Amino acid sequence: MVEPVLEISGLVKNFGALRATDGVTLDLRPGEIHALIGPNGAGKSTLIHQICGTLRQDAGTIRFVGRDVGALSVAERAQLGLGRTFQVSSIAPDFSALRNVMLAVQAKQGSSFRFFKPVMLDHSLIDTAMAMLERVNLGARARIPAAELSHGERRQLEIAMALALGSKAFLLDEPMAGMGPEGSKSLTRFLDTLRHEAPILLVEHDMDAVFALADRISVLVYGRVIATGTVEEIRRDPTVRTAYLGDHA
Amino acid sequence: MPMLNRENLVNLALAILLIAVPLIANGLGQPFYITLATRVAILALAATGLNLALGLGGLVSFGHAAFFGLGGYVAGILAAHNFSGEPVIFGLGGTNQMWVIWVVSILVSGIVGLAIGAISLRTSGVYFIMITLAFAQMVYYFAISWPAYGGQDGLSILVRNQFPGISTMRPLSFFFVCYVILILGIGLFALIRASRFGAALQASRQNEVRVATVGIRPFRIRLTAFVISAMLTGIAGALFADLNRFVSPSMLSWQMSGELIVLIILGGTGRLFGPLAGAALYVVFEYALGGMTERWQFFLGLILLLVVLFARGGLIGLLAGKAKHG
Amino acid sequence: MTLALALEQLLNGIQLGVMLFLMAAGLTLIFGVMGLINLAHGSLYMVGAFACAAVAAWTGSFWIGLVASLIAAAAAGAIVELVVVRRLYDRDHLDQVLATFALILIFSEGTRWLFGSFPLYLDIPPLLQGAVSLPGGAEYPVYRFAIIAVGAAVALGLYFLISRTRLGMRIRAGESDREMIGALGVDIRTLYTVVFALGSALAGLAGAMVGALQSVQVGMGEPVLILAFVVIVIGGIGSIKGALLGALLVGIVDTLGRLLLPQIVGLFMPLAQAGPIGGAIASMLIYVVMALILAVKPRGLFPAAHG
Amino acid sequence: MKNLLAAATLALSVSASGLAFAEPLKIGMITTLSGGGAGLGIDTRDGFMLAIKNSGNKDITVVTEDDAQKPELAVSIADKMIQSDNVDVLTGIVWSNLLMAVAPGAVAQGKFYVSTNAAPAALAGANCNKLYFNAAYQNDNLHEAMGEYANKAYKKMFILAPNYPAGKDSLTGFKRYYKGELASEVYTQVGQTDYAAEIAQMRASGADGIFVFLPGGMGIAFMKQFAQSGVKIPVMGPGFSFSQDVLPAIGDAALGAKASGQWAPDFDNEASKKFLADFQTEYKRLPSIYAVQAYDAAQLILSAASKASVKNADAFRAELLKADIKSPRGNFKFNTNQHPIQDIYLTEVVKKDGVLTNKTVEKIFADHGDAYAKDCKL
Repeated sequence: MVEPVLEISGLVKNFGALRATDGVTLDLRPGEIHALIGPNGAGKSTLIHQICGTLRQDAGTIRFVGRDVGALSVAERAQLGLGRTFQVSSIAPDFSALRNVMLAVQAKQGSSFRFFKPVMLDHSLIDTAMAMLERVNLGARARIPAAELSHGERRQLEIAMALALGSKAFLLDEPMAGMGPEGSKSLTRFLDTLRHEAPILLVEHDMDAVFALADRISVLVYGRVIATGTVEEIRRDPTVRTAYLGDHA
Repeated sequence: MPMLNRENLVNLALAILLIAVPLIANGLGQPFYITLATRVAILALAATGLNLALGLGGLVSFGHAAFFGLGGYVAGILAAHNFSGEPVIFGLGGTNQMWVIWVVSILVSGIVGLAIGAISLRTSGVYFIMITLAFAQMVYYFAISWPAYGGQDGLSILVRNQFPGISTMRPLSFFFVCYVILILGIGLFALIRASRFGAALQASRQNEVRVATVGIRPFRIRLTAFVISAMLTGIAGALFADLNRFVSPSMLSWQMSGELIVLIILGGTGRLFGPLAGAALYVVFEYALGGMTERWQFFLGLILLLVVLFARGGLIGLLAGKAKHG
Repeated sequence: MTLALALEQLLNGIQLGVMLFLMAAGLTLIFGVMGLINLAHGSLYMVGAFACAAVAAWTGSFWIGLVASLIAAAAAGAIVELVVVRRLYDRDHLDQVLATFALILIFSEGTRWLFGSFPLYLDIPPLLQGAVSLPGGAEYPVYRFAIIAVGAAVALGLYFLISRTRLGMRIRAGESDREMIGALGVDIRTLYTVVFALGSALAGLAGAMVGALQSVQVGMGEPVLILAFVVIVIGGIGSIKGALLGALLVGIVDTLGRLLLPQIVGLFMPLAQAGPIGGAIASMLIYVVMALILAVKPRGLFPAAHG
Repeated sequence: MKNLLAAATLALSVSASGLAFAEPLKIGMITTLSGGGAGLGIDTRDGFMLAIKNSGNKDITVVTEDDAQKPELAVSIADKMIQSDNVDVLTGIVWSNLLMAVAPGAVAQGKFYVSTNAAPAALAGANCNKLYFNAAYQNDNLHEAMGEYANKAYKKMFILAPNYPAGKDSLTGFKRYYKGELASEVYTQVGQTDYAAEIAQMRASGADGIFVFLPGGMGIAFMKQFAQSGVKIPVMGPGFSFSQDVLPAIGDAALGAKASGQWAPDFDNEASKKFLADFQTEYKRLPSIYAVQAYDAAQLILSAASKASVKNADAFRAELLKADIKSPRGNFKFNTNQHPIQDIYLTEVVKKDGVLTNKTVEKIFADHGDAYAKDCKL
């Protein structure tokens, strides 16, 4: 069996008396899209925070590309190749789209402690960044300040930044949120190709997208994974149907 | 490539104006205006240092007077020891050579900046403002109470320190020394702003989480920026002490920290020539209003308030329009 | 050191702490509810002291002066809020620092314009003159006991105000979620003005009470302001409880530091040198304490919900 | 050159004929007119201008600027006055730290400086200067007088001053003459406003007398708090602690306090009576010691200017040194270091016609100079 890229086991996080993450175990294998679904308040955000490193778990382990990353900072995990997009797009608003991606490229290239060479004369940065923008179809918008990009374009920009990092896994937090039907469709097509780059842990409410893309689905309810399986297995799972999909079925 | 857009034109005009005023004043036999222009250049350098942390990095340091004053005390203490012939520390004597003083003040403010930054940057927002203020107060009270170097009375530099080949006691020569360092300082600011480091620094002001998410540690970036910022402000302090031939704890006071911030805001936050524009404006206000009325601080307050409330881009913003980010 | 001296110094530390609490409570309340950092808080302290001194000189009664100080400081606060501060809520801290720094200049010179440059006279009311005996042979001024009592009363009053009244409920709502309280139909602009005036009145009260002990002069607010900031940063900005404990901590540390440090240094060198050096360290002490606390707890001892 | 010669000839003829020497003289006054210490600067300015006005001398112009008690600003103003306004004489600075920033530079640029108050030891000894005069005292004088006075009545003194050079000079000066035992020597923070901790130490110290040097607001705060503390030990200090600028703000708490001074409003000499009457007519308040010092500084400059041209530094200096004035202080002459030799008195705070003021008790020192003059080689 192939070694998973991301492997989470027995993860626990308490907020006072509330157990927000209750022994979560899941993994992400090469080439797959693994969707994480669950009702609001199921603890998806808390889980993502722990995977990225903004929150520290109380118990359990997180392994990424063969290393225990549970004690590493956000930046260190990112350096190992954990590419992430946010539920609400997170970009540097005053920078152009290009400079946003260039930031990721320079981080990938290693050193931000270079003080004298102007980045706008640094073709190794600009060319790589432009290539990433082209891949997400933002090439024409490269010089626009990120704050002026549309909602969907910011999503694309975030993905371009994750690509530029040479990510070994993508962690996408509700990429479809706030997208119109057209946008969702084209993003779905794009994500389908993205899986060849690196596996994707997809947190998503849009069931059409999930069912269209996911190789496997895990269902999170009250901080627990109540089921993991293929799309068909999840569709048929009685516990999932009552706990979560009831209103859909 | 620097293009001749409006901001660059304004900047160029400012740079020329700053050098033209003392030259004309010299021709007219009005050396005081040279002194005034030197003051502008030095304050602009100090504020350029702060602008690196505050304008680019969004680090509102309310304690940069600590570095300004430390630079000043380096100049004062080294000159005093040079005069008395007693060693400063470990058998090393004082000096009256400006370039040695500059190197030492850069080192001293850099080291102190590293210590203050390492603790202060663990906090953010108001806490950062307040903890930097507290550190500056600590240095201030230390300087006031420590008996060795004049305490509250300060320390006089009897003869302005020397620079090889230049008669520093001549106002115009000393102005040129300060002007060159200011331009170098502004150049350094421009280089850093355009560099990879500058990109990471500005990005961490705009969105700290984003920076961490691409794998850059904001803390290290900020700490480095804070230290460079402290160094620039420190060397300005050394020049300021030489201008006045005097250094006292009031260079370390919290009002001084406030004034440095004021200079940046008056000129335009994060703008390359903002500190210079702000310093020029401030010194002119102080001089012109001070000549007109004893209540000049009242009117200075009013003007400041109006600028903050209604003219957020500062002078550069007014003249050159909104800042552009590539 | 005798027991009497220790007791007296402890009371002094508490009294200083209580006074700082009056300042810090207003600052922290304003920050907690409106997210505003107000450097001009020390000016409102000065306004209270001047109002009290001027009215007391005019009427001959300290008590009328005290009432006047509350009214004057609250009114000055309300005007400042309506004219200036209201425009700063959406701004970053930098703009707030700058604008309120400008207000200090305006207040200081304006006060000098009105009252001249000489310190004003303000005496302790006859009722609170003199000292009472303490166990161990020491005496302690009645007026300082009164300050401690007023501080304790204000702390209790604030506690009830915030936990038991409608206004308090709105303040708490404002602290936890600024948008929500607007949605609840509370007139948020009025609420902000009221909170600002309340904080200002507390500063004015502190100024008036301290004015009777010290000198009523322009610039009297700034040293207290910086100490008050130290207090709220130690306590956790936005937390009234933090402000109270932070104030007492600062008051006691500062007082005892001034007493003990010269003596400790005196163990190593002669008195004439130990005095200045011990004094130098004592004057830095509270800032050292603050730096240590923030190094371990970057958001203070009692971090508020946001900030 | 021609002009100079002409001026010299004119000078000779004028002195010979005994007429007033009429040559324009420009005085730059830098003093504190805003901020916490403004009261002192205003008295300085008013006392100085009173003498100028009384002289009726139209050839003298005074430019006045506010230093806001900031050394950097004072230096900048001094530069402007010297380089741009072309003043001949500088004066007016209240604070030692500002004086140390301005005076050495001013005399280095060939200008006279006549101090109306600040008199740091650093400028009285080896670093004295021909162009630097002090019309007030030397910083240590009033403290020395209190040390001398304390010898008479007290055996164990508690002494206290702010932790800055003038404070240390103060206690050094006191100890130079005081021979008894010290209960304690305490340095407080500059600008400190609460003295509860120090008062508690005084109570516990077993001292029989207290000497405090706390100028301005610090003194006001201390005296008010001391009066409330129930501590009954007598308090004394140098004149500034109970000077006219702070007495109204201290109130009755100051009654009975002993101080040293070169002048008090009850001085029984013609010059003093005239000064007091003129000052009260002009400004509707009692003058402080700062006003007297500035008044004398102006008289000194006026007297020198009437006999010599300021362009001739040596002659002008010689005239200044003669101190040919009628000082409200009575005896007044210059020492070799160009600081005063004068009488110093013990005063006591009393209430006269409902106004607090200082009453002369006795003379402590006659013709008192300072300890640094011997190091001054002029």
